Amino acid sequence: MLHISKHNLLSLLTHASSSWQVFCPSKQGSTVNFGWFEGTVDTVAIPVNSCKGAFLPQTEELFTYRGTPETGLSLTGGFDGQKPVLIFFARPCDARALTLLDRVFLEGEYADDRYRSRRARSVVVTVGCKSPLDTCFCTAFGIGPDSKAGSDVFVYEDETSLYFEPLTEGGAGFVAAHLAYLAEGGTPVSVMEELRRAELPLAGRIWVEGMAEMLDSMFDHPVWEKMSARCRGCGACTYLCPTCYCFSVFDAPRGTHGKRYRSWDSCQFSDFMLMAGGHNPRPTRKERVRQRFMHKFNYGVKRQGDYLCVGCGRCIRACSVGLHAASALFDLKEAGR
Amino acid sequence: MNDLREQLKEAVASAFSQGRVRSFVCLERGFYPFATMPAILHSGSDADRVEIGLADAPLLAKYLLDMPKPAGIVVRSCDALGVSRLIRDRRVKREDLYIISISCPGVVDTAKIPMSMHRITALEKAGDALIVHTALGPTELPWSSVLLDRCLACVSGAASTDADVVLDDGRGKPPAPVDYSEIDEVEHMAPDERYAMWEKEFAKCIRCFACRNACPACSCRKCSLDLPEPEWLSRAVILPEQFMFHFTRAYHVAGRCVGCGECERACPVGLPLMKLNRKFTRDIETLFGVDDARIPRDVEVLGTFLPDDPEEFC
Amino acid sequence: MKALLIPGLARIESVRDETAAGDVKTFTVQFLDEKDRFDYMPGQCAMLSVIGVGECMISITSSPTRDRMQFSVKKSGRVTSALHELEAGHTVGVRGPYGNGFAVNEWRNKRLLFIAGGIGLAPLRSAINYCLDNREDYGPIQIIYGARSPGDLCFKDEIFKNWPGFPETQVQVTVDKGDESWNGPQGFVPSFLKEIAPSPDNAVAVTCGPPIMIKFVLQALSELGFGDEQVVTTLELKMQCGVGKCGRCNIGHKYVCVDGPVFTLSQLRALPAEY
Amino acid sequence: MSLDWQPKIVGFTCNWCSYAGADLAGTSRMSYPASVRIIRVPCSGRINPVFVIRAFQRGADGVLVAGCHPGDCHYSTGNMYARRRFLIARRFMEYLGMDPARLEIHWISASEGQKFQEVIKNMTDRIHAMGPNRKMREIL
Repeated sequence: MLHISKHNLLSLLTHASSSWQVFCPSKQGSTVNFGWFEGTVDTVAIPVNSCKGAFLPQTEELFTYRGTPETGLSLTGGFDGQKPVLIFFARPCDARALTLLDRVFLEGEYADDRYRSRRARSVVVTVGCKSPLDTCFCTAFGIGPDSKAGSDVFVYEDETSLYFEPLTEGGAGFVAAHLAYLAEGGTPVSVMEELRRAELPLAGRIWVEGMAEMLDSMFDHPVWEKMSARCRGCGACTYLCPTCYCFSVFDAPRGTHGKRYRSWDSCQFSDFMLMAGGHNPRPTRKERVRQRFMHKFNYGVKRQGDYLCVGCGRCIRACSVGLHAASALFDLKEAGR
Repeated sequence: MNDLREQLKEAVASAFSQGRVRSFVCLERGFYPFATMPAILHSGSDADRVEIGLADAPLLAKYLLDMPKPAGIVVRSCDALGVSRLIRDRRVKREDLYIISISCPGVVDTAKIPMSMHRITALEKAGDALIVHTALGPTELPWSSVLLDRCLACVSGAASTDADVVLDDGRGKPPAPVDYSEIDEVEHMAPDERYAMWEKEFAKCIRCFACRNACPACSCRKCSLDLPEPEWLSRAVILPEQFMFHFTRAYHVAGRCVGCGECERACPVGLPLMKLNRKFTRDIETLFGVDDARIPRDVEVLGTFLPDDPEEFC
Repeated sequence: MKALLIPGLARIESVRDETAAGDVKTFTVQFLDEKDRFDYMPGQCAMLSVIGVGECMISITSSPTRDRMQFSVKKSGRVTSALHELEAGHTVGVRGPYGNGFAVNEWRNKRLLFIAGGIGLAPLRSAINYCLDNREDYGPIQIIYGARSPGDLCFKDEIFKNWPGFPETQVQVTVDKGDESWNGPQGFVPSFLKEIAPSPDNAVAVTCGPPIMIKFVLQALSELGFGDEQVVTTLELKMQCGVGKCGRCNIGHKYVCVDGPVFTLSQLRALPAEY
Repeated sequence: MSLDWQPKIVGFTCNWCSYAGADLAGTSRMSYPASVRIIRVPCSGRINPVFVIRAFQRGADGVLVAGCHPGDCHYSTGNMYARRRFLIARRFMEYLGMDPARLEIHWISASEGQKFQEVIKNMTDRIHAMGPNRKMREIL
């Protein structure tokens, strides 16, 4: 297998960044976050945010306009010619989450042109998870430390080196373009074995089998009231979630010109569904928390054919009051018995 | 510690049985058995769920806003300041509250337990140490090395006296003065360096409003930042708007921040929000001769003035 | 590939005040660039932009059988208020068509009952004109319409002059409270409907209006013997994208923007009551 | 920076003193740089420091806040509150990395047309020397 010494990783990425937009984890102040490569990379920590921002940026311009409705308008806002995206060091949960986002943005009658153009030529390099955190429960969703779904290259990490296993044509292309940095030989057998054996401490407590069907009859269950009582109504869980994708569209007028943007939005915000006339179908935190988890564990299954959760545990780390996918799955299971 | 918990359970149960409260906010065991989370109780029979909160204990004051009154609350001294804040901001009435104050030895921040010690099964305080139980056996860490940042500027570990029931086991953490050296560091930077530092920090902000929603001084029913019109803050998460947001948030709580640090604890991306809040706190203390600006007062620092306030403008 | 969220620019050809209070206006628009023009079916919607203010989802009130696209808009929020400020010759953005529209092909040879309140006639108007323009394909058409006051009635030319002139077409209008000029029926739409008591035989009932009206109309229809499959309504929820991506307008796992806005009552009964 | 670059200064002036002072400068034909755009507010106590940030965001190179002299407020004490606020707000802006020289606060009475003229002249010169503000600035 082709491999690279960890010392040389930075030079590989620096080289890669001339023809790719590299999205990787790096230390930012007190945390490790995914972001565009700026000369540093952190291959150890699991970033607090997900890599969805590489394809669905938190804020992006849809167009710039000049003029006014009264005097006439012109819109400009082409979107092309960008370098392809390289996700460098997704985790198996991240890679799998991208395949779920693909179902939302690429399938059906309306594909999203911006998402598609970023995603089309992207390469996702995923590293096997040797030390899952206390918050990891990907195995509940059929993912594991060595899962390859959604990845173009899979990387095995031992003490000194990273071993590259290309999985797709795109992945092979990426590896081929960086042969100068890679040495031939060796198979990280023990790492492979370690990944197969890696245990997730939460695995025994989380159970999703039959959850979607069970929730069909739980829309009016009192458990939602109980779960949502502690919710603070912020959007941390949704913004850091690798499979949440809701957005809003808004204008920023500046006299006779301006922009239209789209930005992430969160179903946990009170005005998410507030209509012009003042009607709000989800007026309290109960409805909003229910929407979040029903979307993940019931609506998503009906619409996208799978749970919209990959067990990455980011909401567990994000929530300051312990209301997250794992606690929800646990509470719902108890309530649905 | 257990004694305190037993006393607390009893006090909560009797608040219900005496008809003093219709609801009670306290901590209960979280999804992770060693951490706690907020619980809103509606009957005395739930009092068994009450926990003291050794680790990752959220502050509870703000839950009072939406609870059926009269409402009960269990507070540590830092949380008591938040309650006091809400009372002075006329969000809740003191006579609608039933306050049980407890002493507090500090609260563990599980994020400060080294990664290598994960797979925690239980946490235990033993004297000046935290014992972390994992599958591999117990490890001792110095108590002071694992406390939440807010405990490092503890207003008082003793139970607050403005309470209907005071439960103090005498093991409260000694108060610690606010350490302003972090503020000094920032002030000593060159302006461009300072700007670059904040730019980098604010670039991480995802605008989830966890800080605002956790803050006992941010208690408006409808935040002006959520209004589409006038648009004080656009939804665009771009740097100028990040400065706008963080300036507005910090300025809005200037003179009212109780220093509880719950904003910083709630921030999922680790922004040093107290570095912003404390800058105001310190300037208010030095410019207006206020002693410990964290303590809520009947008259807001920025809701009043003195004729001989410093005159820098001409 | 067509950009998903970018509107085409259109010129407002005319603006017509529908109501005495001026809170409902009908805008006739023409795309500036032929490539932005789109075909649509009755009951479908489009995202209407006042560039610099925002977008909102508005049902297309014109029938595809007529040559100009029209939107009737009630002034209620930020965008619709801005739209009301615009005049003929001004520019708006339009993208669409969105939503499923009415199943006009399944309605062939059936008796059609349209029940609308206030601005709720706007989406039905598209279907009504479509069916009238293909008159021979459909059975008798009965239109029951109500508004708060005579001044609040929309499309007066059509309800009083044009539509009743078609064969086998009946228009019955009520107002909650009349004035000195009004000598027609008074009362709420649901009770008016019960008085008229149309037969459910081989009929489809299509209703749109304020939520409270819809609620009681649905009750009245089932009292009259209409089955859930025979009753059709069109819904409105907050929308940002119109294409099932922004995650906002869902009722259960259905999105109003792509799976609706038109639902049969039996479809609605299978969904959580969160709208 | 081009040679003929002129700074943009947003001046928030209170209705009763400073705006009148600016007016007096005008009617007395005292010339001052056209760099200043005046926004009249009822009282310096109305000026939320957030306005200042917004001005910088939307292209101001300098911001002037002006009100009645302490003791002379039309509403008796509005400017005293403003003084407290801007004492801390300006320090905070500096803490975030803004150059405090870009925000000036002055007490200008209705009779001080000349003072208004001097303030604008001096401020324009200083900011001209500093160059355009790029911090917190929106590119749109």
